[in-house]
Amino acid sequence: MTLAARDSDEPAPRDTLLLRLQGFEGPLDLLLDLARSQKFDLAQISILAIIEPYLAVIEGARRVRLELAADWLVMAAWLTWLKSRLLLPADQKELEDGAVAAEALAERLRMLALMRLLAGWLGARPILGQDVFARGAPEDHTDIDRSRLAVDLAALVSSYLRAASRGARDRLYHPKPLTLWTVQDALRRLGALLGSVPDWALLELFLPEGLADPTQRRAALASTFIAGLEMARDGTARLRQNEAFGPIQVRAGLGPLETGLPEEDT
Amino acid sequence: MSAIEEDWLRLAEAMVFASSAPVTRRALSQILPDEADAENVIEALRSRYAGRGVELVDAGGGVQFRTAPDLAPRLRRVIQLSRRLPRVAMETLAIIAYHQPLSRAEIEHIRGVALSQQTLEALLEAALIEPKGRRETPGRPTTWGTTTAFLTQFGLKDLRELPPPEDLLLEPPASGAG
Amino acid sequence: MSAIEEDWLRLAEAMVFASSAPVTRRALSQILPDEADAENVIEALRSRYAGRGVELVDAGGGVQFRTAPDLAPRLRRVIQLSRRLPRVAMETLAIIAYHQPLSRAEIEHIRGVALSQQTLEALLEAALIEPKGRRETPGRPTTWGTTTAFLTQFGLKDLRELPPPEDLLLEPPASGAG
Repeated sequence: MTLAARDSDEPAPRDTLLLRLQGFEGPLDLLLDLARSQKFDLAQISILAIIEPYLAVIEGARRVRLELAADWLVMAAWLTWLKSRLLLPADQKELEDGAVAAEALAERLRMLALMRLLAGWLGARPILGQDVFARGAPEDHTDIDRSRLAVDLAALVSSYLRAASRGARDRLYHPKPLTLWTVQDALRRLGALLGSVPDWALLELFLPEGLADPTQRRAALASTFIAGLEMARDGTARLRQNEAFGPIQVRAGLGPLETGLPEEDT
Repeated sequence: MSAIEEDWLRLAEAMVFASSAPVTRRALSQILPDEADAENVIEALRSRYAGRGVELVDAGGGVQFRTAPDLAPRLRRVIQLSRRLPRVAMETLAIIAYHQPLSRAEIEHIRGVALSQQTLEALLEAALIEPKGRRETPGRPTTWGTTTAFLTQFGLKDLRELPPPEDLLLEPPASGAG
Repeated sequence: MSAIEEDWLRLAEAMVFASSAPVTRRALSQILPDEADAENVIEALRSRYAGRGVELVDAGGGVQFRTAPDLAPRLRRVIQLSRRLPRVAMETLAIIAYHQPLSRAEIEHIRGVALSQQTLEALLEAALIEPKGRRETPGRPTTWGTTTAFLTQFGLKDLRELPPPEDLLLEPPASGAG
């Protein structure tokens, strides 16, 4: 139904030879046509039997036009090689090689023939739009409601995170302020606590509570010491240190009026 | 008037079915044999389909098959397509939700990029945000906040249900303190 | 099996009639009442339309009303025809249908000639084939397969309806068919 339309048994005059060749889609197409025109059973295509007519067609076409497409000539050369292997093998191995190659080609021709038959089978079906027709004016009973939003809290929160972290990246750099115990803080604390202490006490006892960080602790100690010096200067506190690098002690002074020299000030 | 042959009915039925537009009596006459009267064939076809799921109706100077009117509501399928908010809109909405009321310039400051009119309009159209008055600063910018519809949409009782930034492991924004 | 109610038949008829594409049994079940069996309703509808100008056929995974094939010669004169695929395209389509998924190089190996851009475009435009992913071999070639539209167009329920190769070979080769 597909290929049989092309009859190949009429003797071809030279000028129509090329035209005929152009009617084929490549060497495989021509080979299949030759195989079918010799009424081979598809299952047993004899490659040897179609080599001769193929070479004859190509030779005829070349006499008309030299510039024959390369793939036709490549196939011709390959078939000539195959023929020599099949007819005049130098040894057993060559014969086997030839048989394998011939079988591979026969298999390709069988597959191509099968696909032609399938194409014909498909084409013979009642094709929609060609032979049978569907409803020309279909009705659509579908309403599409796009009003609903697909959102959830997780998406909102993650969007916020994304926006905020990007915003933070783009912002100017602000160093994080250190929360250190200032001299003012120490003056306030020392002034408040010193009155209630009757005797000499270690200066360290007047540090604020809960200073875990060593830096903060040392800063607070320094601030408290400066506050102590400040208060000793106006007489509200007295300081003493018994030896170099020894502990510093503090007690309440005699009052702001007595602005004389501090008793101890190392 | 000759009897209506089944073949004519089949042909008319197929033609009306397959045509994309109503079929006129004249067009029908052209494929029916000469002895067939198009009008009679149409009426025979109409009565064959009477009471069925599909009916032959007059339309646009010809005839056409249409779904029986009583069935149309039962055939109607409503497909709900959930629209996703674009990423930019979602981020903007989130910032407004957390910092409201705030002006457009403030949104842009937090996001670090300019805010398109389109995004703002999309949020307004979805009724998720609304103007919350003007700020008494130079330029008197409009400030924005979220709506009740926003709360409904996200299943929130009130704005305090939003997880606080600290819970999101966000460092407190340095400039946000003010 | 409960009796088929006229109402179900009308509903199914209207739904299949209205659609331009095959209607699946599942879609039909959704609008039919729970006690109705879609398969039974389809069969009842099919027998009601048997021999008429419009028939119920299986195609592309569902059912569809189509004009009766015997009316084709007369309908072709009045109904707009879709474009017929050239022989090359039909062969290529047959190869893809049988061997899918397969690459362009594999198609070319079977046909023995290069696949033209024109053929590929014609098949794609008619939505008969579609890419089916890439093969994990050197060059990662795209592989091709047939679509649901292919089944619909050729009136196939599914790909298993394609005849097995042995059956094709049983036909007398090249004789009477030409």
